[in-house]
Amino acid sequence: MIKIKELHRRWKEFRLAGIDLEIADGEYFVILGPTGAGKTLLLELIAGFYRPDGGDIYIGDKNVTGLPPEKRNIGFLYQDYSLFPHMNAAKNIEFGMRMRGIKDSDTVKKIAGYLNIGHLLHRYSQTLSGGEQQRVALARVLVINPDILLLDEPLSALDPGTQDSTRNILKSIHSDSNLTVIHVTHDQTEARILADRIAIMMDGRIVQVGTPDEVFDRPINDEVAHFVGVENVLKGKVTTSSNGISMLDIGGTMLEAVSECVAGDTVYACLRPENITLGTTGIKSSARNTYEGRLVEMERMGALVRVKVDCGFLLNAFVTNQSAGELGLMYGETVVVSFKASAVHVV
Amino acid sequence: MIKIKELHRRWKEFRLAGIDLEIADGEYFVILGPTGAGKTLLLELIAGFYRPDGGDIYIGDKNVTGLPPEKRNIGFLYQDYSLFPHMNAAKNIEFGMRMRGIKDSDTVKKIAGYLNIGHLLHRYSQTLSGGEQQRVALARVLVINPDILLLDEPLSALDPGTQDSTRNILKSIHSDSNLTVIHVTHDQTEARILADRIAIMMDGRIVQVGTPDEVFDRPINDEVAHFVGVENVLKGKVTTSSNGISMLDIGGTMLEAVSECVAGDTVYACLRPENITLGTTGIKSSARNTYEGRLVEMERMGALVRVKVDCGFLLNAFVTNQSAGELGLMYGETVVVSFKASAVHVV
Amino acid sequence: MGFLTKQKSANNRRTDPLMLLFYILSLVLLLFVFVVIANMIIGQVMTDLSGLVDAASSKPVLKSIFLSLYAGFLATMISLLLGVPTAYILARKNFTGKRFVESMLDVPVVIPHTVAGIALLTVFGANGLLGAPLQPYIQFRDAMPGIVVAMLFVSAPYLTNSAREGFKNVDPKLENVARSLGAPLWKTFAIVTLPLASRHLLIGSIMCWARAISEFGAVVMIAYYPMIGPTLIYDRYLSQGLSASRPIAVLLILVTLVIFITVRILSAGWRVYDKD
Amino acid sequence: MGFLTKQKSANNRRTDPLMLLFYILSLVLLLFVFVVIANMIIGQVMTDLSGLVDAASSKPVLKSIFLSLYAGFLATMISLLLGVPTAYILARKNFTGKRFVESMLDVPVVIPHTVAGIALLTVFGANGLLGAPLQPYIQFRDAMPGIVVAMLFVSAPYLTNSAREGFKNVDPKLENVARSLGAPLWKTFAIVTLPLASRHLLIGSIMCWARAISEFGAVVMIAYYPMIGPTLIYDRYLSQGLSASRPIAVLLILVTLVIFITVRILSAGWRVYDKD
Repeated sequence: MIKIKELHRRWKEFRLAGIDLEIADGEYFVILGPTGAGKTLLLELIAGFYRPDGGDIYIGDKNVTGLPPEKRNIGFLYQDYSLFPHMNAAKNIEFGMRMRGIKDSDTVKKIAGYLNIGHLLHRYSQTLSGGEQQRVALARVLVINPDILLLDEPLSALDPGTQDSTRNILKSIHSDSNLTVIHVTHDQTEARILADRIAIMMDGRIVQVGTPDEVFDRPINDEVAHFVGVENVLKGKVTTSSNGISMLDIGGTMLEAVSECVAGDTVYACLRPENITLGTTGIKSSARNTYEGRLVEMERMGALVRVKVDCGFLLNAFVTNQSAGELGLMYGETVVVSFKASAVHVV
Repeated sequence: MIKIKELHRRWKEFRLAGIDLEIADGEYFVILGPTGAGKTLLLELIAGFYRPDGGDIYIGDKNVTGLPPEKRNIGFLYQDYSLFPHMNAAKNIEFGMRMRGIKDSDTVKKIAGYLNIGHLLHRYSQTLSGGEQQRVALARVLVINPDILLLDEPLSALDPGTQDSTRNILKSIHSDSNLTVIHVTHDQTEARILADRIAIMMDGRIVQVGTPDEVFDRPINDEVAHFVGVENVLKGKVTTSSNGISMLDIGGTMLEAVSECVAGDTVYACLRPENITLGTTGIKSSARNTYEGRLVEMERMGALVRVKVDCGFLLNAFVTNQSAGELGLMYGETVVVSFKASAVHVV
Repeated sequence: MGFLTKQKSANNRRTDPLMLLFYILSLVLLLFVFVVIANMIIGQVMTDLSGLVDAASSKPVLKSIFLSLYAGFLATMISLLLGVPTAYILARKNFTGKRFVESMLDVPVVIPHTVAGIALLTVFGANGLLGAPLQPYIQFRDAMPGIVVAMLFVSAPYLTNSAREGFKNVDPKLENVARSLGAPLWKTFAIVTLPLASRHLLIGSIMCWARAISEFGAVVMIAYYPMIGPTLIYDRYLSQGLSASRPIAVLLILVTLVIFITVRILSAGWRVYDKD
Repeated sequence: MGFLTKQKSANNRRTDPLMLLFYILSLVLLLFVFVVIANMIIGQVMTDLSGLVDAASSKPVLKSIFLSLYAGFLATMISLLLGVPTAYILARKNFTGKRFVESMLDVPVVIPHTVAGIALLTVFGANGLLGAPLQPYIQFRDAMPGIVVAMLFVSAPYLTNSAREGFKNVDPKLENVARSLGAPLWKTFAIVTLPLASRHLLIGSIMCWARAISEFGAVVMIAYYPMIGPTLIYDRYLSQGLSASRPIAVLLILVTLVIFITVRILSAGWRVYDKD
């Protein structure tokens, strides 16, 4: 267990003001917040790269506040991967073992195989793509068997395709090893998909801590509500997939998406609220996904109305004021929502 | 008239290979091409900042190839505005007149009023926003009454809102002054909206020259077709606008959009093909725009089919293969297209 | 738990032994420089203030210091005249042999000072390549022109390098825009380029001046007389010993430090027009 | 219309008069430096090759050049020992008075050379602050330690500045990662930081060495004997004239140029690990 008590620190323009957190063993804990909230600084304090101005950090029962980073057994992954540019991938991965006086090329090979970088071991970071560097950096960190893995915006420097695959790697590392992971990001979708629990951090403070559902569906105040936004992220299982069209089972409801995923996978379907059409009767159109649901929330936002529809799962949608009037949308009514398979982004 | 004959030039990684162009007086001519095509280099050669390795440039009947830039009377606007940082806005604007030995603060005031920067005249560029810098740079160029205005990606460094207003400024400058404008960009929408004629430039060569309709609807080869893409850009007139909802008249057909524009304006409605729903019968839903049209083109693209529907205006839409099959979409059939007012971006 | 306890627990980490060693070694370096300079100045002021006052009112001393400053000033002016165009060309143009030209211009920085003196004598001495034909018109040996030429040789690279840096920081697009607005090249250079590079030019000039004033080896070989400050210090030291030359050294170093501190303040404060 | 005509019409634009003036002025500067150096070397080789050969086989000459190189080497080693830790602290830490420390460390660059000599004598002379107590153990006046101390004083800033630049180019995140992987600070410094800054360290060392070898004023005041190269040149010039000292100068400049060209090649080629 990691316990952080009343942590204070000023550094350049950033300021951490009394951070309190408890993170359970084996938990995937995401710290979500906008740029400039001080998330990376918090991570670096946990790793011991800086000393706090005040407060304590416990790992297990031990107060590590005074320990140098090399005695904390924490794996740290920076956003830019920070591979040693004067060593090839193999030397980078071996670095931690070398520091412990261990010579074990089998472990390197095993972990390189696990992360699918066996063919890159002789290459230098300048010749590797972002995703490849990321995997080498992960191998370098995993080889030391850290108690805790700290991830600083691990996906934000990657292109969308690599983001998806790296997210899956992080998930499987966590489930395979039962590591405690603290993952810092500004991306809500990332947080929702990966986190066991999420802490919302704003302006140097922890504002809310909870499960993804708690944080996204019951934000503690306006600021958090505004920040976590209204993106629809639905968890589901792929039942069939062919010709680039997949059927997803979202809690018993079937959803069709344009995607190359594999039957049996657990995936997330992302859907922008402006791509959801509301109606009052079922219709036949090229919108492949049509559901009946109950309108559980309506909120005016300028010329638009945000409506929340419960159709087995919760969906946020935008409609114009006129539409809302003409369709006679009302709280508690039954409505028909529809969206095109090509509007669903599967991750 | 500007005539460019067999222009050659190598410079760093760029290479212009035999450029031939003719641009009529008072024409708004857009050079559209991907990054690295050599568009800016061509513009700089026309302005005389570099000498061509071979070829000639005529302005009117005069061969200006050997003239230094200060004798060409050409206005040049760089992407980053390039205001003189050691002069305030007024001094920047006066620069051209000062070089001609003219002292005329009335003209400065008039042009500053025209571009709505009268209140910024004492400020230095570091304290101005991108849009403000852009307008000061425009004033600086217009004050010298250039024969030709060269614009190097004038909108790409601006945020979307400022882009829209600056585009309108460019349009009105052109129509008010009947200047010849050569505008370089990689943005198709920008090109379509502003251009009298478009030249497609790729890899140091001019590939196609024509009106926007010619270039976008009849691209000369696959490469151009791929580059100009399938974005829907519709020209129309605003008939009514209230509560953030506008009605647009697109060649006789009415279209509803979420937009703050003013009745009477001529605008462009942009619409992504994946946000258009196809059906076979009319439906009542929150999709405010529903039209009957004839299917004039179908093309398979992987899991999707791109269809072109003529419903008074041409629309590109994406549907899945399954949809196309289930709906029985066929060339020449009558279909119903619909899209939400919030999916229309008006510029 | 009070705030104090927390402060304590956060700071119970000791300074790393390597950093401690580093602090000690860097303190040695700092003290070496500081003690050498401070000891001379303070020693003079404490033990022999009257010597300093005498030196400051002695005509030969003032004359030699003035000569140092004046000859250095002339060398700096010539450096500006020749170095600014050179710097502009190096900042804007690419040509074959550019690296050779840059290297050649930097050679005086690393050349041993008396070697520079010999080399200058071979060219500007009475029998030298230029000295001989110019003999009827201008005298370099033991004369002001010799001092200026020696100073120019060793100090010009400082100005050229700083000016080149300054011109490189001026975006050529600004010059292009000025041209298209109707400014010929010389007006563009005078109204746009020079003002924007002015900080680097000023700092380069002051560095050039300081370097010119500091030179001894090259100057003493081509012109022992008239004596510049560093030569007078050497001469007094040989003829009358340390206590006679130290006051002059203190005076000269105070002048130098004023120049140096000016550079530091300029280079720290005046960053408005820098690209980054 | 053929290609040739086109080429012509494209190039009918004349070079701007200002650029022409600039080309001429920069040519003057380049020729000044080039002629001074080339004239000495070529003149020696052409008119008095035997003198050069004699000098190259004369024991006192070789001894003095060797002493220059050796004392310069020792000064560079001490600069490394003291300058590398200083540079690392200046690159990584912020503290009040940092600007004063940086300025103080740079003072030797601008100080007149004989002033530095006087200042060093005040501290390391027989009656000096350190010279007096150390008298029984180590002699600075007219001895090797004096030469090394003088060279160290004027050359250490070159190494410190270059090393600081090098350490600044090493991303501290790499050091953080190495620490979290289990490397204590000293191993991190040795395995990550030093190798990545090695190009700057090497260039700084060579610049430091070249500057140490070039010094005359400060060295001659604290130690006329044993004679380093620049002092021997001066001595021969005073006692036997230009033609006796020039061969030594040519030998010394050749040594210096080799060092200098090495720096140029290193600084151009070896950019692999640089941040930008």
